[in-house]
Formats: sequence, C-alpha cells, structure tokens
Amino acid sequence: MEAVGLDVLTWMVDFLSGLFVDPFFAVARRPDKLVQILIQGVSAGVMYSLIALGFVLIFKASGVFNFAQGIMVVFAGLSVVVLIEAGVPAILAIAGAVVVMIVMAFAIERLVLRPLVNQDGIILFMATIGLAFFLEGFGQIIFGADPKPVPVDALMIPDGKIKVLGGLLGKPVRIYELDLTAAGFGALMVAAIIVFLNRTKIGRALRAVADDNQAALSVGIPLRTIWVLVWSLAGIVAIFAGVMWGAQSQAGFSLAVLALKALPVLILGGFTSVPGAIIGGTIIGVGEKLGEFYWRGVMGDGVEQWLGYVIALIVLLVRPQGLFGEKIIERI
Amino acid sequence: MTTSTRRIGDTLLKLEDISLSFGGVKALTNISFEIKEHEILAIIGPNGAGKSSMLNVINGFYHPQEGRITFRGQVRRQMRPYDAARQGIARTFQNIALFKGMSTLDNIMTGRLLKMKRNFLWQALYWGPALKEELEHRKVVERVIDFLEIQAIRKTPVGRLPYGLQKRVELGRALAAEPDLLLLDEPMAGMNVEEKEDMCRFILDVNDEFGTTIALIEHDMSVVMDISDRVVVLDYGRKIADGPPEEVRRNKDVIDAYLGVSHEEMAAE
Amino acid sequence: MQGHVQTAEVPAAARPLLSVNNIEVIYDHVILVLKGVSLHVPKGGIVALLGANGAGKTTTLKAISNLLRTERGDITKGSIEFAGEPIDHMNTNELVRRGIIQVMEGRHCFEHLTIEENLLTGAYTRRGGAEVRRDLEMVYAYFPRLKERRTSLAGYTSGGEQQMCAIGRALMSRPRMMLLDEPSMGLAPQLVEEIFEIVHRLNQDEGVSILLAEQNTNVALRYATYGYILENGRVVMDGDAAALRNNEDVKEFYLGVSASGRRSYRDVKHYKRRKRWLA
Amino acid sequence: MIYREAGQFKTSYAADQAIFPILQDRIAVAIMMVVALVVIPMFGSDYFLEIIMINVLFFSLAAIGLNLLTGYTGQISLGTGGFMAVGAVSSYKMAILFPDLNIILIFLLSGLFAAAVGILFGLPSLRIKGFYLAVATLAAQFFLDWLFLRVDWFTNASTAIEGVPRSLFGVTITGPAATPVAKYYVALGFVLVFALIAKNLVRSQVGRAWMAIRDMDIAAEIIGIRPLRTKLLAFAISSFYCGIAGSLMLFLFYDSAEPDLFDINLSFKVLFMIIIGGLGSILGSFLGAAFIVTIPVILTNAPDLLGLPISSELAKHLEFMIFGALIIFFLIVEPHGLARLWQIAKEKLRQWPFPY
Amino acid sequence: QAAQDGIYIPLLTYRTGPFADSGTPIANGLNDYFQLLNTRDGGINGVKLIVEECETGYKTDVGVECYERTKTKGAVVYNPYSTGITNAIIPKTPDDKIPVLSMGYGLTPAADGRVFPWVFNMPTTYWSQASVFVKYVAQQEGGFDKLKGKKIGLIHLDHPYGKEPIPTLQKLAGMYGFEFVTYPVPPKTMQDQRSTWEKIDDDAPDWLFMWGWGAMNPTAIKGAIDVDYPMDHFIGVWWSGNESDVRDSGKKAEGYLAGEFHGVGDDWPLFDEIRKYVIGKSPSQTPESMLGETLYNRGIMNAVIVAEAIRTAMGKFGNKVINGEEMRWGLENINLTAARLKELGLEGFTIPIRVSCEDHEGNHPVYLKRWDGSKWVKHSDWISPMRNVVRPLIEAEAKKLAEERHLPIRECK
Ligand SMILES: Nc1ncnc2c1ncn2[C@@H]1O[C@H](COP(=O)(O)OP(=O)(O)OP(=O)(O)O)[C@@H](O)[C@H]1O
Ligand SMILES: Nc1ncnc2c1ncn2[C@@H]1O[C@H](COP(=O)(O)OP(=O)(O)OP(=O)(O)O)[C@@H](O)[C@H]1O
Ligand SMILES: [Mg+2]
Ligand SMILES: [Mg+2]
Repeated sequence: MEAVGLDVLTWMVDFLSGLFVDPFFAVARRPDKLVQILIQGVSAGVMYSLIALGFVLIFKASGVFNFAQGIMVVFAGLSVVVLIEAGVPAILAIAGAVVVMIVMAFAIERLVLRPLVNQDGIILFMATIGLAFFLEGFGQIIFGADPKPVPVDALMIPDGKIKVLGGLLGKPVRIYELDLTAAGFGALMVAAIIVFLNRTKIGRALRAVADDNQAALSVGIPLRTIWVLVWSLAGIVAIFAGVMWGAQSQAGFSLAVLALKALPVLILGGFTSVPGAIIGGTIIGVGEKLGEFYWRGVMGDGVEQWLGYVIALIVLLVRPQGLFGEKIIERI
Repeated sequence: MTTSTRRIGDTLLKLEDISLSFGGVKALTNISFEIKEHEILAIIGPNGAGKSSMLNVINGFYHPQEGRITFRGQVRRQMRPYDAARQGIARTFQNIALFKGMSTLDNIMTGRLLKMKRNFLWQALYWGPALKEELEHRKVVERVIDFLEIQAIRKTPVGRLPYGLQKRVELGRALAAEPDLLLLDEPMAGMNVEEKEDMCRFILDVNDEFGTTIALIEHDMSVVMDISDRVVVLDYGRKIADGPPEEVRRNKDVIDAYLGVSHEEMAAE
Repeated sequence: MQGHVQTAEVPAAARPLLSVNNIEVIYDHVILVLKGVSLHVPKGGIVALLGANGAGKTTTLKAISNLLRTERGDITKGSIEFAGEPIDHMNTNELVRRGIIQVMEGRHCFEHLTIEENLLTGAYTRRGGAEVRRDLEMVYAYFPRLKERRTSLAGYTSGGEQQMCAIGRALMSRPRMMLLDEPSMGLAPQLVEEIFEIVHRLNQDEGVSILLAEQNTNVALRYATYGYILENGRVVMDGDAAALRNNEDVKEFYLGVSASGRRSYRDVKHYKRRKRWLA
Repeated sequence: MIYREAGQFKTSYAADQAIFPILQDRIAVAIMMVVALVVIPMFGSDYFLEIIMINVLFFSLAAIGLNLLTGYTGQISLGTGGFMAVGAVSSYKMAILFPDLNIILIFLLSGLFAAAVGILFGLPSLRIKGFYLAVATLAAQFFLDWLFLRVDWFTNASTAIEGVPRSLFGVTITGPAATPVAKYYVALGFVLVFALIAKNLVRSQVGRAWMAIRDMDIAAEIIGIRPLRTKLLAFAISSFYCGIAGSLMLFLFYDSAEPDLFDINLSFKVLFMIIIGGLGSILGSFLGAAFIVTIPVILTNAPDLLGLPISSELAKHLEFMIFGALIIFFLIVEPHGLARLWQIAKEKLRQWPFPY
Repeated sequence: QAAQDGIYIPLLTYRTGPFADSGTPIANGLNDYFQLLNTRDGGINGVKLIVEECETGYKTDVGVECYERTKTKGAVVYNPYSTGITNAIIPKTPDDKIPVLSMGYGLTPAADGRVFPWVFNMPTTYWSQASVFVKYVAQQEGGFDKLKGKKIGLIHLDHPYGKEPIPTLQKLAGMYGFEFVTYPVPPKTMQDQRSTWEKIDDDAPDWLFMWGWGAMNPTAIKGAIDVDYPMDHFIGVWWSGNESDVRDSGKKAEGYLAGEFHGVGDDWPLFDEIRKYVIGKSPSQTPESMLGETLYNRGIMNAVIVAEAIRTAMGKFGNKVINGEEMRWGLENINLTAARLKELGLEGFTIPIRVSCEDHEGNHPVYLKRWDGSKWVKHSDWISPMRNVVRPLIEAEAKKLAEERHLPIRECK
C-alpha cells in the first residue's frame, strides 16, 4: 500500500515539476529557443486569426456560425492560384478572386440566407455545413482535387528567412518573411475593417442584425445588402488567408480542416470582436506552441491539438463571453 | 390546502432597507415593506422605478447589496432562485418566460417539479410508482387547466399562442406549484377589458380559495384599485407610499410621480 | 357601415393611403389565421384595430410590413396597397424607405446596443447627420427617461423603458405611416396618455397616418378616427370611433362598461363567455 | 380524412399520455415492428443489413443521445465522437481484460464510462452557453482524441482496437464471424430498449426539466430546477447513449478500427442527424440517422444504377454537392427537421381533403 | 452477373479528399495496366478483367462501404490503399474468402501468413524498410558500431500508418545503442508543422526518417528547409517520395532521400505500350506527363502483382474466372522472376518477388533514391532488410493479435 502511495507521489512530483519547473531549465539552456517559439506562436496565431476574422465578420452580421469558412478560404486561395497558373497576372488574378468571392456571396445570400431569415442560429449553422459540402464538391470539380503550390514569386510574397539576435542569444533566431507579410497585411486588413465598421453606420446595423434579425428588418435595415456585403468581405479576407496558408504549405482542400483551429481563437476573443480575433489568435498561438514545446517531456507530443481549446475553456470559465465578446445579457 | 376565507394574517415576508444597484444605476434604495399572509399587495410606480427588480430580489434572482429579507421568520441575504422556489415562492414575468418549445400541459407540469419525488431511473421506466405519480400530478394540473379555462390549448406549443393566453399559461405554471407567495409581474399587460376581468377573477379566487399571498405589479390603475388590499408605490428606486388603495390614490407624491393627469378620470370612473 | 372615414381633415374623395384588400394569411402552410381581412387607412387618419387575444391583429400588421415571411407566414390571397401601389411583395426595408414603419409587439430592442444606438438604428434609412441629431433630441424630449438611460444596454433596461425605446426608434425614421402594435403595453398610465398625445401630435402636425393595434380600447378609441374589430381572423365590425364607442357590445366587452356604469373587477363573479359575432 | 382521431375518445389520463394515442399510429408502428423484426432480417441482403440498417441503428442511438443533450436540454455538444470513443475503447478494453464478462454487460458498462467522462466535460456548462459551450465541448473531443492516440494502454499498443468476437446464447453476435442478421438483432434490441427509455424520460419530469432549461434557463431556475444537476444529468445520459453507440459501432460494424475514427467528423455527423431529423424529437433522431446514412449510399450507387458513365471521382464530387444542397433544401422546406415535416404531413392528412 | 463475364477487381481509390494528390496517380497506374491487358491482350489468358473504382476519399467508413458493396459482385482481391481501411477489412476476409493485397502498407504483422492467410503485404513492409534505413545510416556512418550515441528521429503522420515503423526502430535502437525520437504530426493539422520543426531543430537528430502522406510531405520538406535541416540526412518512406512532395521546393530540397522498391521514370518498354494502347483512351484519365511518376509507377507495380497472381492461379485452376480463394492461392504462390519481368517489358523495374505460406511479405530489398532538384535518381543499391530483427517482431505481434482476436493459426507444412 505504502509503496504504491509513494509511487503515486513521486509520479505526481515528477509530473508537476515537468509542467512547472523543467521548462525553465530548458529556457535557461537555450534562451534563443524561447524567443523562437514565441515568434512561431505569434506567427501561427496570426494565421489562425486570418481564418477567425472571416468567422467574426459573418457572425457579427448574421449571427451565423459559418462552418463553410474553411472551404471558402480554400476556394479563394485556389482561385488565385489557378488564375495565375492560367497565365493571368497576379494582380488581375487577385481581382478575379475578389469577383469570385463576391459572386459567391450573392449566391449564398439568395439561395441560403434569404429563405432562412429569422431562423435559429443552429439551423443556419447547419445550412452552412450543407454549404461546406456543396463547395467541397463543386470546388474539386472546377479546381481539381490535388493541392497546388502557391506561386509566391508571381505574387511577390517574400519567402526567405532573416536571422537576428545571434549575438545576444547565442544562436540566431529565425524570422520568416512569409510570416512578416502575413502579420503586416493582417494588421492592415484588421485596421481597415475596424474603421469600416466603426466609421460607417453599417457597423451599428451589423450588431443590430446579429441581435434580432426581424427587428432590424422592421427599422429598415436592408438585410440582404448587409449580408452580401459581409459575406463578400469575409470572402476577401478568405483570399488573403488562403494565399498565406497555401504559401506556408500548399493550397488544397485539406486546408479546410485547419479552420477548426480558428474556433478556440474565436471563443477566446469573443465571437463578435474583430480585435478579439487577432488578440485571441496570438494568445492561442503562443500558448499552444509553448505548451507543445516545453511540455513535451511530461505530456508527450500533440498537446497543441487541444491546448488551445483548454486555454479558451479556462478563459471562458472566467469570462463566459470571451475576452472581447459582447456581454451575455441575462435578464428576466 | 386550506380553504380559508380571506383573513389577512401575520407578516409573511419582510424587507428591510433593501438597496440594489447595477454599476452606477441605483435600482432600489433603502426599501422596506412587508407582505402579510393572505393579502393581495400591489406594487406600482413609473417605468423603471424598480418594481420588477423588487420581485427579482424577493425570489433570489437579484442579490441586493444591502438589506435583509425575512421570509416566514427566516432571515436571508443570499440565495439561489431555486431555493426560493423550494420555500414556496412562485412567480410570473413581465416578458413572458414560458418554455416556448413545450406544450401548455408540459409547461404547467413543470410547475409541479418540486412536488415530484421519483428519480430518473423510475421515470425511465415510466411504470409503477413513477407512472402513478405522473398521473396524480397530471390530475392536479388538469384542475389548474380547468380553473384557467385553457382546456382547448392543452397540447398546443405555447410559442404559437397569442400573448394573452401565454400570460394565462404562465399563471397556470405558477399556480401548479401551489405557492405560499405568488409574485405576478404585469399579469394583465396586453389584455382587453374582458380578459382582464377573467384574470382578476383567477387572482381573487386563488387568493380566496387557497389563501395564497399575492404580490402583483400592474399599470392598470382600475385593476389595482379594485383588487388589492394594499399598495406600495415606488419611484426612482425609493418607496414613496404604502397603504390601502384609497389612501394611495389620493397621495400627492403618487399623483405627481405616477398617476399624472389621468388620475382625475381614473377617479371619476 | 363599411366605408371611408369622414373627418374634417380628410376629404371624402381622397383615396386611402393604405388599403388592405381581403387578405388571407397562413402560417407554416397549414395554420390559417386571417380569413379575408380588409381595411383602409386614409391619409392623415388614425385607425384602430381592436380585438381579443389571438384575433389576428399582429398578423395583419406584419402582413402589411411584410415581416410575415420571416415567420414562415404567407399571404395567400388578397392584396395590399400603399399610396396606390401594390406592396405585398416588397421588402420591409423598401417599405421603410417609403415611409411605413412598424413598432413590433413585445419591444424587440437590440439588446446589445445602448439605448442611443438603438434609436440611431431607427434612422438607418436616412441621411443627414444634423437632422438625425435633432430628431434624437426630440425623442429624448418625448421620453426623458430614455435620455437618462441613453448609455445603458437596452437589454438591461426595464420593460417600460424598452417600450419607449421601440417607439422612439420608429419615430427616428420619420415615417409617413406608422403601424403600432400595442404601444401602451407595460407603460405607466401617465405615459400611455403621453404616447397617445405624441401620436396625435405627429398625426396633426406632420400628417403621419397611423394604424394602431391596441388592447387599451378606451384610449385607442379616444384618439382614433376610425376602428375595426377583428375576431378570429375576420373583421366583424367597423365604423367611426365615436360610433364604436357607443356600441353596446363594444362597451360591454372592450370598454368594460355595462348599462349600470363601470363594473368593479372585484364584482365580476361569473365567467361570461363573450358572445361571438361569428359563431 | 383517413388519418384522424375522430371518435377516439380517451377516458383516462394514462391513455392520453400513451406514446401513440391515435389508433392509426399504433397500427403503423405495429407494421413497422413486424418489418424491422421479421421482414428486414429475412429478406435484407448482407450489404443492406450491414451498411444501411446496422449503421442507421447505432447512429440512431448516438443521435438520440445527442438529441437528449442538444435537442432537449439545449446544450450544443461537439464532443459526441469523443464520448463514442470512450464507449468503444472501454468496451474493447473490458472485453480483453475480462474474457468472461457478458458482452451485453460490457456494452452497458462502456456506457457508464462514457457517462462519467460526459459529466466531467459537462461541468463548464454551468457557466458557458450556446456556441461558446459547443466550442468548449470540442476541447473534450480533441483531448480524448489525443489521449487514445497517445496513451498506448487504451489500445493495447496496437494500431487498432477490435470488436472481439463474443457470443450470446450460443450465437456469435460480435466480431467478423457473426452474421449480419445476428448483429442486426443486437443493434435493434439496444435501439428499441433505449429509444423507449429515452421517450419515457422526455415525457416525464426529467425531460420537462431538460426542456425548461433549454427554452429558458433562468426561468427554469426560478421555478425550482437546479441547472447544474439537470444539465449534468443530461450530459451523463447523453454520453451513456453515445458510449453504447460507440461500442456497437466498433463491435457490430467496424470489427477493427483506429481510435481516430471517432474524431470530430463523427461528432459533426451525429449533429447533422439531429438537426436534419429534428431537434427535440426521438423520431427525428431516427429519421436524421436514416437520412445521413442512406443519402450518401444512394448517391454513390445512383450513377451505377442509372447506368450513367461518370467517373468515380466526378460521382464523388457530385455526391458532395447534392448532399450539401439537399441539406440546405430540407432546412429551407422545414427548419425544424424531418420530424416536423412528418408532423405537418399528418396535419394535412387530418384535414384532407380540405386545404386547411 | 459481373463475375460471369470476367474477373472482377474492385479498386478502392481516392481521387478526392485531403490525400487525393497521392491517391490519383496510384489509381491511374492500377487502372492503366489493367486496361492495357484488356485492350492489348483481351484480358489474362483470354479472361477479361472487370475493373471498378470505388472512391473512398481515404475514409475508413466509406472504404468499408465500398468493400461490402463490391464483395458481393465477386471481387477476387482488394487493394485498399489505406492502412485504416486495410485494418477494418482484414477481420472480414476469412469469412468472405477474399484476399487483401496491401502492397507495402497496412498491418505489418499480417506478413505472418499463418495467422493472416488472407493478407499479403509483399514485396516488403514498413518494418523491413525501417531496418533498411538503419542499415543505410550505418553504412554512411561507417558501420553499425558507429551508431552508438547517434540520434535518429522519425517524423510521422500521427495515424496508424505513421506509427507502423516505431516498434522496429525502437528495437533497433536498443540493439545498436542509438537514440530514437519521434515527431508525430496530427493529420488534421499536417499543414502546420511549426512546432514539430522547432523540436527537431532543438534535438538536432543526426538522421531523420519520415513516414508522411499527402500534404504532410511537401509541408515537412519546407519545414526542413526552414530550419536548415541537412537534406541528405532526411529519408522518407516510399510514400513520402513522390514528385509532388518535392517539386514545390525544387532546388532547395536537393539531396532529400526516399525509400523505393521499384523503378522511377518511364524508361521501360511497358510504358510505350501504355502510351500506345491506353493513354487518351477512355476510361483512362491519365495525363501523359504522369507516366513515370513515382506513385503512378507504384500503381503499375501493384497491378502487375495482381495480374501475375491471377496468372499463377490460372496455372493451377485453369483459364477461367477465378474466385477469391483461388486468387489467394495465386498470391501465395506468385513467382515474379527477372525473366518474367523482362517479358512484361519491365526489366529491372523491380526485383523478383516470391512469398510463402508463412511469409506474406517476402522480405524484399529496398533502395534509396535521391532528389536532385528536378527529378529522382537512384542513390543506393538494393539493400536487404534485417530479417533476423524484423521477422521475430512480426511473429510476436501476430501471435498477440491472434490471441486477442481468437484467430486460428494455420500450419504451414
Ligand atoms: N408564427 C406563428 N406560427 C403559427 N401560428 C401563429 C404564429 N403567429 C401567430 N399565430 C397564430 O395566429 C393567431 C393570431 O395571432 P396574432 O398574434 O396575430 O393575434 P393578436 O390579435 O395580435 O393577439 P394578441 O392581442 O394576443 O397580440 C393566433 O391564434 C396565433 O396562435
Ligand atoms: N440587470 C440589470 N442591469 C442594469 N440595470 C438594470 C438591471 N435590471 C434593472 N435595471 C435598471 O433598474 C431600473 C429598474 O428596473 P425595473 O425593471 O425594476 O423597472 P420596473 O419598475 O419594473 O419598470 P417597468 O414598469 O418599465 O417594467 C431600470 O432603470 C433598469 O434599467
Ligand atoms: Mg418591470
Ligand atoms: Mg398581437
């Protein structure tokens, strides 16, 4: 009995020191690695945010949890790639993809959202699942099922790496130009969206629509226009996300599942907050990369598969609406 | 169930120096009053005066920052709403809070929840004692349904019912709990005269037959004047009057704050 | 009695601003709710729509503002015209642009917006910041309580405050015609009067036409020029407000006064079932 | 006017509370029972039994489980796959560790394991609601995925977990050697019993408390329902069902499966079933499971049956498109699912030949 | 009905889904060879081949559906092309009496033909291959004794397939004293490998093996480039050695190695025949440029084994539509000699293949190929696996499975 108790005790001590002590030794051993992991975390976070942003826009505007966002990202990315492969200049290819996404927004509004106006969130969620299936089939027919490399040169996306801080940390830290580009463009895009939402009356209208579709209609907010607008916007964000994700690996339909990575980001930041998507992304990105790297010894690999969700869960227990989400109104 | 005649008894609920605020908004300031057994107490006041908040305090949904609540001699400050329900406080809501996806019958059956004792394993069998219990309570509920004259909508999902009937079902749900204290928040809003008459009838009968104590909020002064034993008037979170209807109606503060120009007509009618 | 309103302001020959012709409404493809309702609102008139719970008042208003479709309801027969133009298949926002606005039953404020933001959404279809600000001040003048609570989230305000907010929001759109669904619900008596005063003033000063569904028959008939009584999805009676006020049945069932004067609620001992005009 | 209750008066509350109060319904159900118990096993091909019927059955069980949680209690869960995995893994483990334990008992126990895990992951539901909760249940899903993949003990260090062969009353009912008919009866037995139990639960007080929480949790609390207890009970029972469904899936269908088959896609699949079938409807769970299981099979076989010469690749893409479009189409026709559609159809029948 | 007119061969393929990129060339290779036999020779020994694709999308449940649907049509052999699907149908085979040929993938212990008479994973398995990689490393390092203290990493898809080589490598690590570290990559996030490569960079293993599939491969190669991992110490399994895996990185991936058990390129007479009889003719969907691609060739190789097994079976049972049981015999008694390969127009394409009642793998040698920045070139000689290590592992694991699953153990005379 006692021996067993002792075993359990040592195991506990080992486990806890693995969690909370060993990482500090690891950092002391290679401080450059910590900086490197932080950079990786932020970069990964930015990539998650790019997907989360599309979710947020659509959720804000229609209270729809758009399951098809992942596929839209793939669709948008592939449109650019395929157009460039067909010899279209990069800038026109992007314009072409924008047109594709706007057309898609119109179609979705007409065929899915309009007939389902004023339905529960879960029903619309289901409809977007239907949409995701449809787009997956349709997309593979027109683009082919095989993933395609993103022509970074044609798009003038730098993809080299810069080594910095070598003197300070003993070993240099790598910064990837691709990540810098993503972060830079991401920041620009977020700023533009925030200005657009706050400076125009559309922003307020969006929140009204999300709160109560029917009442929004009744005061004359043109739901259909708003939907098309927001889905187009989300589509444009998707182009960017698609190209960036594609450049990091390949543009193909298997990217769609990565959209799940955006979910903890969303809840952490709050479903309706644009800045929340960015900050949430960064927190999740950094948190899970740190956990994955420094807890490998005690937990094994793959912690990052769920750590993001657990971080989000813990935050939710304190703030049920996420960090920046609209307060959940509980009244009777 | 006592079939007492109406006889106002001792203090059932006593509120002392209740203060409640939300951030900067002071919803209630130093409010004290009592509710006596078997009486019908009306709470009136302008919009935003804190009436609904008062009911929320009584049944434990809001927790006042200050003050003391004594219910049946027991002092309490903090409790969860379900404890209030356990102690025999039931209520209806200003914005209808029915269970929209359920039928009228099921809604009223939920009111019996605290009285049912079989655990879920028995219920899973739906047989023997569980079935017997279910049927017993169904009988009680049918009595409530008969009483409120809503037999025809027994099986209709309440979400589809017109507003007035929903209010009635909500009353039914509260009644099914056989409460000692019944809190009604604007039970007659959105009803025409005839329907209000029905509602008054129900309220008076409950009070009469079962001796249930009732606290109600209502904006229709003729209703308040006709059926209440006592009226408490709130304004901006403060109590400005407390007394029998006739007296309150003539109170200058009440006229200024609440009744306004129309009190002449009210009085005339 | 079917006919057009005859009031001082409106010449007899004027065509009604809004006319609803014999409409039939079905929910969910199976529940028939309106069984041929016709009504007319003259330009500059105040028309009251009365009826018991479930008679179909709300449904009628929603049919006009075309919010029905969002509830899986459908107009299967009849037509609706506004200023001589059919509008039965026009979008709600298009109708708002044309000047018809509905104040929905049950408040429907945007919970997560502040009171002020709620009011401003009412002006969505309008341009011109200055004018909108002026109207905002006007609404605040009507409802001082709203001004006090302007920065609170609407979801946290009291029932009456929300009702004021809903009405104020509709006013912000500068409508030509308002569809009011139980505007007095949950309001203190003083405010009920005030609201009707505001409605009256809008009607007089700005020529806004009003269609009003109301349970507070007393007040409604006092301010209205004409009234319709709905029972079970049919119009069972209509006429000038004054005439309705004096009708015995209306008195009995809607005004609560019988031959012997107003009954006390305490004295109504026996349940009496309303005599249906349509058995 | 074939379908109506005219002339059928109920003389007791008990009769009124029967599951099928109308005679016509009772006859229809009796016929369906005969079909399910006799006709299908007698005439169904192996393919039909294994690929369609057994799938529909264990998915129905999972769908009922999720429906109790999401449809009746309003707690959206995306952890179904994880809870099914708990069932599958624990039944596999028990079957290996205790070779003499009765297989039916093993299934039931695996449900209990899943219920325990369900309770654990249901705890946040006190504070977290709606889509936020949905994403929180994903934490359960991904954690369990990871756990079963990472900790060898659960899978006995092999790459797949197996549906170990077992027999009942001398008939082999699990494992590859069991006949489809035997497996079918096992699945049917479980589904019938547990569907009945679920129906009983939702029409008694527990069910009403769940629905009250779903429709308006604050009001429910005010009338005396304890939210956490009620929600946890829903999590427990729901996971119990899902756990058994997971075991059945392993033992009656896959025979051998990697634990990662019980991934997030499975969670979504079951969620589709209850939304398409109808939230808050036991019948809907069956209809939804039937829809989601059979439509792809029909679509896969369609080009072949119609003799259309399209490549398997194109056929697959079209299948996705049509499946997606069908989901949207059904939602537009009736957002409340097939069960409601069925109800409306009955209502129409009742009024027939009058339009309304 | 189908089976009356010819030998029915269902193909469980995936031209859709996340792994379509790898699935498509394989499917094309398989199809094209059978189509060639049909159009050029009128089938095998005059018996037509009826080939039907069933799209699985690499999903196990869909694969099982395909299996159940096609098995009643008289299928003679299954090529599941997914370790998951293979695992799921293996238990069904003894009752259905249809053999499974999982060529170079699937359940490695199934190589024990006494426990799994219906499963064949010739010409070689993951375990054998892992031992070949270690052998190669030892060669480079200058002998097995030099392995001591070295660190060998394995980056793998975190999926039954990816985990296959782990027991062997662990065993070898124990034997030769090198350190063995794994880097699992979850399938769902295989396109985001940042953490994995940071870990590899931190640990700096001397050699790195890869068991990847689909989009994991090109992403991993980019990851290696990102952290400057030496390409010539990075060796992929034969499923991580397709052109599409490295083409994208081009020159930067120069030096990357991968295992292989058949020829690369299209310098064999057979490919001319395919060009002549098949390409551009329905139902073939192959673009001409795909000929000679690694995975296309793998499909061809797979088809050759199937066809030769049928021929073998016909040798015993007669030139007729054979059934699954006869096919099983054919597979077990296959003898693909160098001479036969030459006849087929594939001289030197692969090494001769033979299996036995006990050994369904054959333990065939493997070689390494090298990416030169634009194409694959043969890099090493054929290297034989360490049978003395691998075979006992296989037998032990097969025994364990036999006990768990109550499988009968067949006597091989
Ligand atoms: N969405 C709906 N689906 C089905 N039936 C409905 C729906 N909305 C209303 N009904 C039914 O239509 C009838 C008329 O309802 P309506 O709301 O128009 O009545 P009302 O006159 O406004 O009543 P109240 O005074 O209570 O507001 C009622 O019987 C109601 O049950
Ligand atoms: N949860 C809350 N958070 C913030 N403010 C609140 C909250 N609940 C109530 N209030 C505020 O407290 C005040 C009193 O509200 P209450 O609902 O009690 O008013 P009431 O007397 O019921 O009014 P009405 O007649 O309009 O229903 C209001 O100004 C309201 O905005
Ligand atoms: Mg109130
Ligand atoms: Mg109404």
